[in-house]
Amino acid sequence: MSQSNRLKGGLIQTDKPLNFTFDGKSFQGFQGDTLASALMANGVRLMGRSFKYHRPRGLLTSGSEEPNALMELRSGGRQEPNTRATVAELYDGLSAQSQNRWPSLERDMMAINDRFSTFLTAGFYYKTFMWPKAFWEKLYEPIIRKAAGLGSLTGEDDPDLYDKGFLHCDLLIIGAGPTGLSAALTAGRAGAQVILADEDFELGGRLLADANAFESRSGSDWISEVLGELNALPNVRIMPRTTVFGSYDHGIYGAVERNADHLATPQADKPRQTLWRIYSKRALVATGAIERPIAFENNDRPGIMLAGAVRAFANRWAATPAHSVVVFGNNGDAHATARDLMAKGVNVPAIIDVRSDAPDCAGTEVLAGAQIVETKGRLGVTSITVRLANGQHREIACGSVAMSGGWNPNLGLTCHQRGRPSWKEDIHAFVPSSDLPVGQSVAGAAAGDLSTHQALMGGATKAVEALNALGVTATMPDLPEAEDRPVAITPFWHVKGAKRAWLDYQNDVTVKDVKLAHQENFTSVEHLKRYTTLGMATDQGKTSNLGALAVMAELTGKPIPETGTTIFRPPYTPVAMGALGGRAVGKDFHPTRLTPSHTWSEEQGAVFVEVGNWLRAQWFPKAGETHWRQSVDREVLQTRNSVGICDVTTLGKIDVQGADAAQFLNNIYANAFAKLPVGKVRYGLMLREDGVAYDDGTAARFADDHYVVTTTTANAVLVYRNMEFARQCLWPDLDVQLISTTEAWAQYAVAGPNSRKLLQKIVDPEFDISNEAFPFMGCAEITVCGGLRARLFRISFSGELAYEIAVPTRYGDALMREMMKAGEEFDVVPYGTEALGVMRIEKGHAAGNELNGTTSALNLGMGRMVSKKKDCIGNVLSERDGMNTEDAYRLVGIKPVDSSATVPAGGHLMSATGPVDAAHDQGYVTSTAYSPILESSIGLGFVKNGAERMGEKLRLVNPLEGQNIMVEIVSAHFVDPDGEKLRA
Amino acid sequence: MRYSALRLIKEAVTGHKGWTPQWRDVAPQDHYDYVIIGGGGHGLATAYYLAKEFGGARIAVLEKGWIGGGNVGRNTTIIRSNYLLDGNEPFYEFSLKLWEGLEQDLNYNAMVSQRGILNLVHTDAQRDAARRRGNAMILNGSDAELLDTEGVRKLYPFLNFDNARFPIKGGLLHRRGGTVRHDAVAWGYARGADSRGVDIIQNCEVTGFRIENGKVLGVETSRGYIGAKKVGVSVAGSSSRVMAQAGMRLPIESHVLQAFVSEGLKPFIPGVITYGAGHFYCSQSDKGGLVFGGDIDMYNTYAQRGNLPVVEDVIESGMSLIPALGRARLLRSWGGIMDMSMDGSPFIDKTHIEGLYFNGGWCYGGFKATPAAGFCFAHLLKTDRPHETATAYRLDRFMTGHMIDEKGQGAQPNLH
Amino acid sequence: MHNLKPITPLGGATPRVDTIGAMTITEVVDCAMASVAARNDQRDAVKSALAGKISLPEVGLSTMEAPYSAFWMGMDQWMITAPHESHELLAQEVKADVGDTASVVEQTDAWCRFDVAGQDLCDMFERLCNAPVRSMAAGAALRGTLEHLGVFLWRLEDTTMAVIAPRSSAGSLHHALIGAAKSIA
Amino acid sequence: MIINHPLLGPRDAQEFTYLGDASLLDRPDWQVPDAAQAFHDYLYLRDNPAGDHRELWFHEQGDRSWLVVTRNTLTHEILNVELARDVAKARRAAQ
Repeated sequence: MSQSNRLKGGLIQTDKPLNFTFDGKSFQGFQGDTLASALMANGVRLMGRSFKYHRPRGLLTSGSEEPNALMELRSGGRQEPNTRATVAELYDGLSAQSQNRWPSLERDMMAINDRFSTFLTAGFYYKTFMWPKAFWEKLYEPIIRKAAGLGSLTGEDDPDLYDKGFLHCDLLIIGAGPTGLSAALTAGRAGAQVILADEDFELGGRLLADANAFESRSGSDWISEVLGELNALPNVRIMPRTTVFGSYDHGIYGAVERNADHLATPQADKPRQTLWRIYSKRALVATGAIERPIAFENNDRPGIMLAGAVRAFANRWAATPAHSVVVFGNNGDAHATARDLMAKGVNVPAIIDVRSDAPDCAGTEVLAGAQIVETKGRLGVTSITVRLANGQHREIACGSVAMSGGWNPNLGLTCHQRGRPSWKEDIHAFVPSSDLPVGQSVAGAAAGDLSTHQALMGGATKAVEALNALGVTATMPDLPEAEDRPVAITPFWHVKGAKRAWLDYQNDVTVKDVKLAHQENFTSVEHLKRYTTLGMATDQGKTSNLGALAVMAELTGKPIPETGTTIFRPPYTPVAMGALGGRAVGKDFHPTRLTPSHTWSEEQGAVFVEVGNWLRAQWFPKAGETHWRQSVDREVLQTRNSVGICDVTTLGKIDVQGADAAQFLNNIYANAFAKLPVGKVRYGLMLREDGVAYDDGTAARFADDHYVVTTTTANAVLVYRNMEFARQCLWPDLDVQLISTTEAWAQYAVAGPNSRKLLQKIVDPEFDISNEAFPFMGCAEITVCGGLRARLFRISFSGELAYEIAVPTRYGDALMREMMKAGEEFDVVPYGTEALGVMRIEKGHAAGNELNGTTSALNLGMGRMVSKKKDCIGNVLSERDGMNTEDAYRLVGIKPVDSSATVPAGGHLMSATGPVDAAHDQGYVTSTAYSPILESSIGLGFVKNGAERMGEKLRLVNPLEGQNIMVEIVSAHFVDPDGEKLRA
Repeated sequence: MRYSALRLIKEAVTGHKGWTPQWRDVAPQDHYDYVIIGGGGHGLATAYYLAKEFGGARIAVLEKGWIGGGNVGRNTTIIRSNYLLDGNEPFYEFSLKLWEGLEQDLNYNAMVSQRGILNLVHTDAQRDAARRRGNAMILNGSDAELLDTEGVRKLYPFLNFDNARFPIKGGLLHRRGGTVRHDAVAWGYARGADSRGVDIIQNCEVTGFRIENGKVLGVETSRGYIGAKKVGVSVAGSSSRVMAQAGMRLPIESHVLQAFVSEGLKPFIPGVITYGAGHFYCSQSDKGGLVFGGDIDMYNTYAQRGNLPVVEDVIESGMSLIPALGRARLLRSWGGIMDMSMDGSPFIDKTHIEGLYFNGGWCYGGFKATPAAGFCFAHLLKTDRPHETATAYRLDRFMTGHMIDEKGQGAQPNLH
Repeated sequence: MHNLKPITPLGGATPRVDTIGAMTITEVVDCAMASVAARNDQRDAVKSALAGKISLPEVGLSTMEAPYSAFWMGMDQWMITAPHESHELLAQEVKADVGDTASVVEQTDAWCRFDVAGQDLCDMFERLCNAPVRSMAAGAALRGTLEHLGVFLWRLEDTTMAVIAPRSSAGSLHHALIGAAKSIA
Repeated sequence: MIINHPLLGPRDAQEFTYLGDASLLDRPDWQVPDAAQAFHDYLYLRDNPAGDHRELWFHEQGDRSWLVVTRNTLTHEILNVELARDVAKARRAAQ
């Protein structure tokens, strides 16, 4: 088929042909075409199927409000469902498929639904499918689900890149029709920072679609003049292919720029789309208006379109849906379509105008006071039946109906912050009311000013006002003489007596459905929408909501504005999720934090694990080790028997200085800190104000006015934040300064009986780190390796004689290598987080699994640490009765009676002989490990009154995995309970 | 009128002329035995169970707008009983059991669909926590299965297994969890309550309480004074506002939770999945839309709308879990106001004012609780005793130190 | 002198330089940093104590008086920088100047720094962060977020921006910078 | 949202961490006889107004100052922004 419906003229470039396919069939269009205009030019009317009844569907509109012509574009990971052909820019090689039909668009078996439409009324499913009970999920729902949806995803990963960015401007102008262009000209000349965004690839809006907007010049001529000037202004950013989709607080707008959707694939390393967050001081909504259909019998056949859309196809794209087009309307604007079509040589057999006083139109017959009462044509309209003013019927053959029920201002962005529009009687439509988002104004057709003259003037006037409010002087530009026809409209929503007259084309909501909703008391507009699914399709009711509202108003006897409007919600048009995801996908979902020994660990073949955003070495497999347990057991044993090294840089480190630093720590820790001597470290427990323990760590005192606090890896940010809160908000008079030094220092735990010997080879000889000179819980600023500044702490998480040593991070890699070399003679081993975990469980140290946000100091066995003699966060509320019951959880050790059994973390404890159910729960296991020292699986857990139950046997159940074993409650300190090793 | 396939056929052939209003619009009477404030899911369910289970009283539901217009009409439709703590799990399991018989009970197809809900785990610690939770669920009579990575892959092959920042290490599967057609829940309860004589009064805003000598006598409304023996407040995001009229301050903040739906897609996601490494959960409706959500917007608000950063956060999470989502489009976003409590758990309790009862603090867990919350609140209103599955939901629990803190976040409502 | 060999934030022995289109992204390691926070009511004292070295800038600004520079970090808090090679012990040096009027903390290795230079600087940064890059004058310094990272942005010149981010995230930051540079190249 | 920081000017709310009601500045005296009740009311009870709300925001990704922001919870309009430390100091001085 050659382009049988192509007309002369238009804004397409006929010297640039483009080949494309639709459902496997090859076609040709031109640069400047949309997929819709190219299909139309090729005589294709059938483009889709409706959702519920699978009725044949063709184009209704020429823009982003299109409900019918939805297609899948591209294939594989790039397959994009539900693409509106009206906004898909044609490119060479484009391949589109129809969707929601089987086996083909022409012969869709699901169209059988249409035969049963009398049963499938609004909400029918709420009234049936209830018996037998099991059948809903087994039978009915699977059938319904199979039919659900429109287009499909392939499930393959989207291969394209998406960018996100931020723009700032004085004035954001949304829409580049006559209103937006005139505003941009005004603001651009005034020197303001202007962004002009339009969803279309061609700027000009309705000027591109209307032949006679200006009195004495062509629209495109003026557009290029204006764009020429704007392009030359450095303060104006013109953004075609950019949909401003949402209005958010304080002048922030969301916009998506389609950088590469007009190409077969994006260029390498370039984004397919970009999400822009536009920070505007002022915004002007110049989004025009959307035409509304008229509901009449079988008004949904392909070829029945909005009149303005037919006009746009003819004028801009030189395409016509048919060679014979009937116009049906209730307003003067519909006549313009007839005139433009005739000027392009399209036959217009008649204008059917419901107004009894409709004016004549040269070149065609105007049937005043007439209505369309029936249409024919299985896959596209072939004829209509008209009821004339005198009651007689006349059948008119045609390939298309161009209908117009009037124009609705395009309100979306004006209502995103829950503003309610108001009713404008002269155009019979809702217009924005005064409760606009802050900084926003509206002009042109979007404000209900429908003539070109009003658009130009409105745009410029509102731009001047917006800039004046910012203190920028702007003046009105010279604007061309433009048409200023008054809106001549008689409200007309639906032809009475129709059996099936569509309101929502995609979701198949008809006038009858609205009547049924009313009958069943779903009269609130929100009930109407939810009960009938009106306006819930991909077009969000842009062409359907008002018509349904008008029908409901008729039924309730209330005026339309009292009947209400549904709420406009972002996005204005559907936005690709990829654009909202941006670059934060795959491995880049979150930043990755690497430890100072990362490179070295990689060289050792370490297995890494995600700990928050950090990657930490989990264990270091050696040749011959086939199971992670072998590596971990080895690391534990070698550490406990000699010495091991672990990168603990990830622990939070907060530098606390100031004259009142000691007092400050006293306030934020549950235990006392004021009297900690310089050169000493103390374990500290932090409570939330509700008395629950939330973090622990150490504080080392380097000077009277200088501490370094450590936190757990997970809570580093939270603790730092809370300390700032305490400093600025709770004790603002204290002299304290805080800063994080987590990343400034590479810190390693050196643990095991030979740790001192190893460190003595590293630490410069002038520093005595003997047990006497540098006892347990000591800290000092030292130098290592011949003069590098370092910090040494004698603290232990493993229960061994142990130290933590810190150097400036850039030297962390080198220090690790030096220590490994120095430790060769002791058979030093690097250990990862698994071995770290095993050793802390063996030692009975609480960690994240125990500090789970519900456990108090009492639960953790540290109740006595909470000072009652000072003001500290959490001590008052920790005394509440419910947190101090006799059977309160206590941290205990758990050992299987049969040492070959494995203790599951997350298992629940029951009495040895009693019932196994929630009511008899005695506690739960928090952390488990295999202890190579004890040669047994062990665990930590919380048991009711556990401190008094040492030696008791309990039943540990894990019904989730079918486990049920006997365990013994023991001290949590499995190894070295008296701490002799630590102090050795 | 009873609904059935037969009835549908009969109406179809007679032009659907016989369908009657699903509930009546009535004018308020002067006095009721029970006035329920709030015509959302909870309020309507409360009225329904009061009328059905505890019989014989004069009951009114007062709704300031249109029924079902609050969170029951703007949630992500998930039902589940996968809670950890003793104070919660029996209640939610009771609720799930009520869901399982709801349609037959109400004679209304709310499309209760037990498609399974899968909580993904990404770390060993998460797996430990999932095991503890799964065991608690089973010990409370619910169901749970612990899946490994391969088990997850079988159900959801298109998740990001190979290039993930936070690899999927398994998941806790709760097969009886699923989704429900949310609006239908409100309408079904409304219809059921209405047919048992409950007056559902729309466009009737409560503007004050009449309280004398520590006892509530009735409520002032935009449609005049209405006397009541007992008043139950069940107004979700408006809890603080309404209870302030009775002079009470609550351990509640109001926050907005955004929810999202994609364009309709052919079946893609069979059940409900929640991401353990980002803020994202998702299911697919019977119409084909992906219904998803994530975190709240973090600041106190009564504006039923959110901001872009959370939209991005949720979709970044979604994209990182399901890379194929890039080609699907976001169709609509909306926001509901959540009554976030100080420990993330709700209240069903008497107040210190005689005759005034409170049901609230549901955070974003209110929808799944609808049947049990209605049942238990009705039980409390009728008997003055908490239902056995709702004994922990006391207003004074922060004074006594009996918090029910599933997430372990403490008195920070926006983190629950 | 110790013999420990430093590595760069990206893990290399020498700093990395990437040129993409008009943009050059340089890993900067020769930058010692020390934070200075005035003790209560000592702001003026700190300023005069440091007057011989560097004048401390006002909110949102920086000062550059070779070999020292300083930028504003927060209320009564500044970051002082100097070449690492000659001022590795900058914190000690500064502390000696300010005494008890301020808390001084070595910050050198807490951060990684990339200097991004080229005429498309603004195009590149508006894809990365919400800072109003087009209105940031040379010398302006602010702290904000960039691809989920907390960073300092320091406009050294019209066409040069220093990005200073937590050192452990250097790889992720670099990846983001490269991605944005390619996007606009 | 955009918060007009008293030192830095307009900054995106994304850089901030939200805490909640500014009454959290008014931490009770731990030694009063009814301290438990006072701390309960301080920590748990909220006015939660639909209207102007004084609340604490932390400029975590900025200058790390805590701010008291007065914001309308119905419209999100921000009416006033103060440094929390100044507010807290003023209250202490007033006591």
